[in-house]
Parts: sequence; C-alpha cells; structure tokens
Amino acid sequence: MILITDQPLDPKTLADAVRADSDGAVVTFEGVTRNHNDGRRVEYLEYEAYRPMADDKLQELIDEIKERWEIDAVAVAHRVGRVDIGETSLVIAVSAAHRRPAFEAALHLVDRLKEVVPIWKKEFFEGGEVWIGDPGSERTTA
Amino acid sequence: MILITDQPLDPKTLADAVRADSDGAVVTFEGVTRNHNDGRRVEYLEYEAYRPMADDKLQELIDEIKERWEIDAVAVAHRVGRVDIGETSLVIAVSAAHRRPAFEAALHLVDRLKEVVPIWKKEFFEGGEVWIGDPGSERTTA
Amino acid sequence: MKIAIKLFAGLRDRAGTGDLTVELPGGATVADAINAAQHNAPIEWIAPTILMAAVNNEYVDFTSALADGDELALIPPVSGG
Amino acid sequence: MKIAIKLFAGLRDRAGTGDLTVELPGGATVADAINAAQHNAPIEWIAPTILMAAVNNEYVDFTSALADGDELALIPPVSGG
Repeated sequence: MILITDQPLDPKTLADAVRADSDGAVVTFEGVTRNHNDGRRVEYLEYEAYRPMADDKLQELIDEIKERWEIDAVAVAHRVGRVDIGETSLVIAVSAAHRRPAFEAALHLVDRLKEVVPIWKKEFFEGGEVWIGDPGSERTTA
Repeated sequence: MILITDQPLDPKTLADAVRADSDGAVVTFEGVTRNHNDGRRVEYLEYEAYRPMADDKLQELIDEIKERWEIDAVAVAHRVGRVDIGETSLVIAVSAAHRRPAFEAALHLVDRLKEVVPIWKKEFFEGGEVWIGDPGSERTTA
Repeated sequence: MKIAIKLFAGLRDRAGTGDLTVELPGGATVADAINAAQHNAPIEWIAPTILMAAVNNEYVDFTSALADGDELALIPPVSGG
Repeated sequence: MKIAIKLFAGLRDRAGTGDLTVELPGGATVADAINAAQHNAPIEWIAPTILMAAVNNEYVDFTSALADGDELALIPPVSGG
C-alpha cells in the first residue's frame, strides 16, 4: 500500500493493512511536525510531491527492504499540503515474523525516503519560510 | 504509562499518550500472536504476569531507555490471559525529537522485557501445550 | 521464620498451587527456601540454572539471606512480549 | 526537439512557474536543457552539485542524452518524511 494524500493520515489503517496471521511483529513509524527545527520556532509545514515519480520511488524502496530483510508486508503513506504542529506527515508500517527485521527495515525505509523520494517540505517558521535543504529559498516575512 | 490488562490493546491509545508538540517521531511496536512457532501450528497463547513486580520492572526498563537514548516519552501495555492468533499481546510506543533514538529505544525495550519482566507465555499448539522457555512443562493432548 | 513462596507458570502448574509457605531457621537463604519448597512439593522442578528468584519484587541471588515476612517468588524463564 | 521541464519546490517558487519548454538540437543532454532553462528563467538557480534530474520518472546523470518528448524534472534536495 502506497498512499500520497492531502488528508490526515491514520496509522491504524496502515498497521492493519500489513498484519497477517503469520506475523509476530508490526512496527509503525509516524513522522510528525515538530514545533522546533534548527533552533527556530516552527509554525507549520507544507509538503509537495512529484507524482507519479514519488509513488514509483516508494515502490522501489519497498522492494529494496523486502529484498534485504525478512519482512512480510510494508505500507507507506505521505501527506502533502499543509501539516500543522503535532500532525503526522508520514506513516510507515512493516510486518514480519520477528521484531528485529521489522524495526531495521522500517528505519531504513525512512532514511532512504529522505534521500530519493521527490517530496519537498517548506518550513514556515517564526519570521520566515524556507524549503528544507535549499537555503537560497529562504524568505523573511518581516 | 504502564498497563497490564486482560482487555484488547489499542496501539493508538499508547501512541497518543506519548506524542507532544516537540516530537518529530513516534515509533509503535506491536507484538502479535503468530500462527506458527518452532515449526508448530499455534492455536492461541495465554499470558500470566506477576504483579506488581511486572509493573516495577517495566518502569525500570522505561527509566533505562530514557537514560540511554534521547527520547521523550514511553508507553507500554501488555495483555494477560488468552490472546488469539492475530491479536496483540504487547504494545510499546516511544516518542522523540528524532527517529533513530525512538527506533533503537523501542527495540531495546522489547529485548529487555523478554529478559527480565516476570510475564510468562503458555503456547497452546496443535497437539499440546508448553510454557515457553520451560520445555519440561510440555504436555501433549492426544 | 515463615517465608511465603509464590510459584508461577510451569512451576505453579506442576505443583498444583501458586502459594507455599515454608518454616526456616533465622539466617536461611533463598537456596534454603527453595530446598524446603522442593521437599514440600516433590515435583519435577526447573533446573536452578534457569530459575530466577525475587524477594519483595526485586531479583536476588540464591545466596541472599531471607527475613521473616519476605515474599519469595520463584521465576521460571520469562517469556513476555 | 521539444523538451518539457518541470520545476519543483524552491526552484518553482523562484521561477514563478513549474513548467518550462525548451527547444534543443537533437543529441542534446540534460545539462544542455538545464542551460537553456536557466537562459529562459534567469533566476538564482540551485547549485548543480545539489540539484538532481529525472527523465520520465527516473534519476539520470546530467550527461544523459534527451529524446524528443521527454519530460525532464529538475529536483532540488528532497526533504520528505
């Protein structure tokens, strides 16, 4: 299951999508909008995705972790548009017979997602805004 | 939050108990009754806890991971009594500013729980029953 | 002195009870209490190498001295999760 | 040949548009298309060391040759999660 949506994410939907009777472990990760980053007070984030490339890359990453770890199923959902403090922008759920591969594969998937999936985050902080990773995009709103 | 109960567990309750506006990551682990173990077909499990020692040990483990990793909050719930295939016997939720410590601390907590918390699992498999870790307890039900 | 002993899981199933009480001389240790319990409940016990003991909710060595009124828990290999 | 170029995130904001089209001679590369785009949209571009390019949804080197009808995406540092 791969979902890119502007609607709020529900971790339970993803955890339930991956569980099967042969699984002993379900690991769920939520990436949440923090109220602080790099010493700045964050007000909210806005995410943008390049689709369908983002879906394709997520599928490649799912294939990558299924190749490398003994896991059963994987679900990923990423929100786009405005995401307020405390709201969830990313959910990953991984099921497996045993816990360790489920943990390792889920962490690796988040790490890789942040490297290769064409999704961007604009941070609206107190006094300005910036696309993360692109310092030249910073604007101050004096 | 530490909960030992004979009622079904709800991962959302634990994830919501640990999240705060300063957290960027919430990792949730569910331990689930598998339909197989050690080559046997499992029918269901029964868990027993020694309370209040189990609560005390869980609190010690929470203190231990909070000491070792930069995490925010931790919640643990363990079910006792009969747990059927596909049902969740253990939920752990860990929040943190950043994802890696949340993943590592959650996995460590499960590992340690299985070493020191006085909770026992009786496996009812096809043709018999056994307390896990105590082979002498095995009974066959011809 | 009187020591209450709690048995769990496979031990309790074999003994048919989760509660034993043993009478021991002052200065007796956890090991002494286990010996007395094995005498009172002559079942197939768990090998001491994998058995753990707790007094008043804390794990202790078998050489620990007991005090009157202690609750001794005999803890087979745990298997939560 | 005509190459459609998509701009995202900070690049799109600066250019004021997410879509450019450039006209290039046959055999032109991704680098040629980026040069033409920079000519069409003379803004502060992202350093090529951190810019990535994708053609038809696959990452490519700047030396890759383009074909008529390709969709070239210029991808600033990604930051999902």
